[in-house]
Amino acid sequence: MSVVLADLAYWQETTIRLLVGLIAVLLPAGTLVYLFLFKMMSFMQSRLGPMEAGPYGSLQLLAEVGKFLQKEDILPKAADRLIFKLAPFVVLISTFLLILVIPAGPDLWFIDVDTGIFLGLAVSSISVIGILMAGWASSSKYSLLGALRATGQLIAYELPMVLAVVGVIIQAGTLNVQEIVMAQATGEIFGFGGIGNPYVITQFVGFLIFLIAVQAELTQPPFDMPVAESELVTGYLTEYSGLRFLMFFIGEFATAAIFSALAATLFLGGWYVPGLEPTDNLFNVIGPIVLLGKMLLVAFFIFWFRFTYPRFREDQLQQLAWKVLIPLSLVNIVITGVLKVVF
Amino acid sequence: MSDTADTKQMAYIAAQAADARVNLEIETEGMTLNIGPQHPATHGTLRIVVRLDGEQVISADPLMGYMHRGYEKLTEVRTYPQVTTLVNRIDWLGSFANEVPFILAAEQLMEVEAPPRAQWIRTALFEMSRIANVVLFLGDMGVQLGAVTPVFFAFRDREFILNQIEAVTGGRFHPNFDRIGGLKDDLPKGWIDETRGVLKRIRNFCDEIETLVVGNEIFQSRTRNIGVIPADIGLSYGLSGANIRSSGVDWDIRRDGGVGLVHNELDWKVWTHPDGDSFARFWVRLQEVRESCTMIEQILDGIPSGPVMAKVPRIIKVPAGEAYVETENPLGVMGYYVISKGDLTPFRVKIRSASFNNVSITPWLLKGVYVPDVISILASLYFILGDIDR
Amino acid sequence: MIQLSSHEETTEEEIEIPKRDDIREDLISKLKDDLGESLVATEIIAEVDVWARVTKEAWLETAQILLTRYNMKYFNFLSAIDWLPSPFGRDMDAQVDQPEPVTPEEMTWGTTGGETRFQLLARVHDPENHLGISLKVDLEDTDLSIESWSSIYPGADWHEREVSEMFGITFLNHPNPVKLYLPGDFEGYPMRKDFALLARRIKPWPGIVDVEDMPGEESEEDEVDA
Amino acid sequence: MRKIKLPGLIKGLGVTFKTLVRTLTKGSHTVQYPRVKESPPPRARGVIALHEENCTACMLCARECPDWCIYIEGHKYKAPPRRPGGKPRKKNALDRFDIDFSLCMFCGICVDVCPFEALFWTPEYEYSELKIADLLHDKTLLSQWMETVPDFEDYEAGSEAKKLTVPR
Repeated sequence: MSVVLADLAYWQETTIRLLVGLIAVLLPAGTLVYLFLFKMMSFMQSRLGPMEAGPYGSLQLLAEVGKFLQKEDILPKAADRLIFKLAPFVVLISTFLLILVIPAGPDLWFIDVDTGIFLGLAVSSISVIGILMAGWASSSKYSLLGALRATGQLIAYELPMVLAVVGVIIQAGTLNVQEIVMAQATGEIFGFGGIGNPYVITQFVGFLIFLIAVQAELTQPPFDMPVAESELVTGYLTEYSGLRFLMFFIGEFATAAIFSALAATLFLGGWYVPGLEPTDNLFNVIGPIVLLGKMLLVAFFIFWFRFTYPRFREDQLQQLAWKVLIPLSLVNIVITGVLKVVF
Repeated sequence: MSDTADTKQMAYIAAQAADARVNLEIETEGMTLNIGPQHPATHGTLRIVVRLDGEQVISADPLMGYMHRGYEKLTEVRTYPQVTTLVNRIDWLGSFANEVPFILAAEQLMEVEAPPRAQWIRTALFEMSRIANVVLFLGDMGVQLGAVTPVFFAFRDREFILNQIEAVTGGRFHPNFDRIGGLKDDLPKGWIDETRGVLKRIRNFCDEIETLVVGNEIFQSRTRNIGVIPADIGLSYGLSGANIRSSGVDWDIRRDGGVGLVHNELDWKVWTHPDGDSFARFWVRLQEVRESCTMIEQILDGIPSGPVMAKVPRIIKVPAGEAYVETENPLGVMGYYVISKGDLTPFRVKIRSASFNNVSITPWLLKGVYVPDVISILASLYFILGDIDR
Repeated sequence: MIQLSSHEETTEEEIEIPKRDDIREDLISKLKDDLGESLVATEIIAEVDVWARVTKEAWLETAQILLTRYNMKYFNFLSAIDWLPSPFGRDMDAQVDQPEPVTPEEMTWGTTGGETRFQLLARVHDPENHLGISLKVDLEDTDLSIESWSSIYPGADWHEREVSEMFGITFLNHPNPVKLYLPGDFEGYPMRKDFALLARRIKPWPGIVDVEDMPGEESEEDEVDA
Repeated sequence: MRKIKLPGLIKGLGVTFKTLVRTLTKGSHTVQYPRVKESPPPRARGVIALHEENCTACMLCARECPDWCIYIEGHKYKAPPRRPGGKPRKKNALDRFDIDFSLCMFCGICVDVCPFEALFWTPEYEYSELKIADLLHDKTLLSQWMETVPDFEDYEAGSEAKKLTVPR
């Protein structure tokens, strides 16, 4: 994008960046909601899901958004008004910041920083603050419990996620996301370079840990304790309605989309498809589509787990994180490091 | 219920109590959480006030009455045929089963007996209402633990059972089909064959649930050794049905002294489980659905021909006397203590509903568990609000 | 388990003999030994059910004995009966809001008889031998209180709370004597017979109307063609 | 062949995936209601139909109704004699027959007790109203439901029940 935008005025560039950013957040989020939440879930439950709005219910999302916009914006009397109103924005900000680091083609990116992946994982944690704000400000016990659970959970799962990525970083030898993609595109597995080196093969354990951690990070079942409907009503979302709830909702699914994209970028080769030269200008056109496809593949698994599994208990979740995932990812790092030195 | 598990539970409770004491000593303030009356997990309007320390329950106090409809009072002004329209709203998921014990009690007082064909069809419908009821439990338990899919499977397959019940009785939820001295009507043509097909679906559903829920390691870790009820305590609280059978008590009224239904002429098995935890309660119910399918299949093969109604007067006056009849309903033992004074209406009807007793153990059971387990224990006890509040 | 006596075995017409129920007879005779004077009345319907009425003082003791000596581990239910004939009847002719209460008929009692308006009714069960017994106890109008069973059968807790709010009977030594169903400030005892069922009072019975002659036409014949 | 024991987590995924494929290939179990309608069985208790000619305003249904939701008014009149020269017969005329479906709990007692075959169940179920007062169905509306009353079904083998016919 930087190349394309080189000879535009600053305000034009900013406007385009803003629009592309909005599309990049909302389009995958909408796709996920329609494709998985509406349709796949319905099919897995022997029903059709929304069918009335648009062909095959494809415009249902617009109807939903319209519905949320019409709803009364309820502010609990005892709520901390400022923080209550601010919380959804904080969650959304984290989502928007996260998209910055993911490249969609050899020249398509928002920012190109050398510590890209580090930045991405760091900003993804901002949402915890938003959730904690929401839970605290709602002045509801369910919200508070949900927010505290969310905090505990996100802290616990941030760690295995980062550690799982460390394996990739060691193998790629860089923190720059674009270069990680390039490393996968040009790499070879034990001398065979036909399909590049998507790290899902060499970093399979890391990929699994990353997926589980993402699942928990997104508070999707089986790790949905923070919103656990049957226990905490909807956790930190309990007191939210209308537009503010919609923002949380967008934040949730946009984050799901972006984390899937991140997983696709780190482990499945990102915008690259084997057989073509990675610097080919063609990728600036098909790159986003390839990335979207790979993202959907990862998201399919995330949502498949979501619709199949019951949830853990909070203590079981913590045990899984600290006793299984973190040791496992440490072992993974050690092995990766050793192999890196050997080969 | 083995001794070791019992001691474990006791030790667990003692440890929790000690923890709670320590925490109180260092003056952490507890929190009171109102679960209900409107809460996604209470399927109805049960309210549980739990006192929490962190996420651990110090004490739980269920409050009911949000749905009390005063059926015991209402029966006193309704004629015997009118009472069945009331009582099938007690446990609305297995409503035909609610009518049966009342009708049997009235029959016992009137000293009439339904003709064999009526008894067989009655038993078939009785078991079908059990399936309709428990199938929903099997799905609902998943949803309480956060798995959304099983409940849709349950609704999907329960529909077929309800269709079959509707084809005979005319009502999906409130059949009002049982009459003193027999049944309102006979089976429609083709029903038996259709029901066989439906039972296959139910068995298939049971298999699906077995892989999707029972076999799931997360489900097991959430339910095993959670909410353990020792047999003796369960009995003294009056727990019944699958709740007590999953504590290892081999007691099923259908087999042991049930009157008026033909279970004893069928070949079936009473399932028990030694553990007494949430998982056992789920597992026993799953097996019971399968067993019900077996029973209905045998009934379909063996329905005798004949009339479905004994000779009873058109205006029913039940002779003075008292009778208590209980049956093994989907939720547990349901009984009616009917006092008649020879009038058109009963003088007093005491409705002994299963859920009321089953839930009365919760203050004991919920001590020291975590909030998520409150939900899973309540779900595994399986109550219907109408059955608690009557 | 039932041992027929030699007298019955030799009788020709076995159908004529009233059925004997040795298990329940046995239970009652043992109870008589254990409770003595406290056992006021008993009744057996052969192979169906058995009732016993005890004195108020022996209420708690009866539960203890049944639990420990007769293996009646299973608590079935506990309730009460108001034997007052309803002053309102079936409320079928309630045309006005507050009709004069009908003079109550004489009070009659059911199985095992009775002496007072309120009786407590409880049932316990032996889950191994499949034998249940219904127990009754008289409660004087002047003193509607009785020992709580909840120390022996914890399950009686809720049942007693229900009875206490519905009939106004006090249970002594109850661990948590608060209302179960009704709101805390509810007045009156709904299950008592003299508590009017308002749902039946606020609306006239549609069945009260009868088909009558048009005004001006006198009725000549009684029969009506279908 | 020895079956490899898969973890339950993975087998569970199989169940949902199978259902996904089945729904995609064989269609769903649900129907799109206002466009596709399921037909309830003939015995289904949807709404009560009144065969007005048979009703004698005997009040039995109104009296047996547990909810008190049937309102009947009638009067007596003298019908012309059957045979010339005979006495005029006295008959009941039905002035009003209302069923309040907002109160009705669909128990079917009125249909059962009717001695003159004037009341019937029909499986028709689409009669919801926006105002609760509109659920009071009067004589005319109840008679219109008569068209939707299906014939009684045959009985299953071994039955001794007599099949009734619906008066048309």
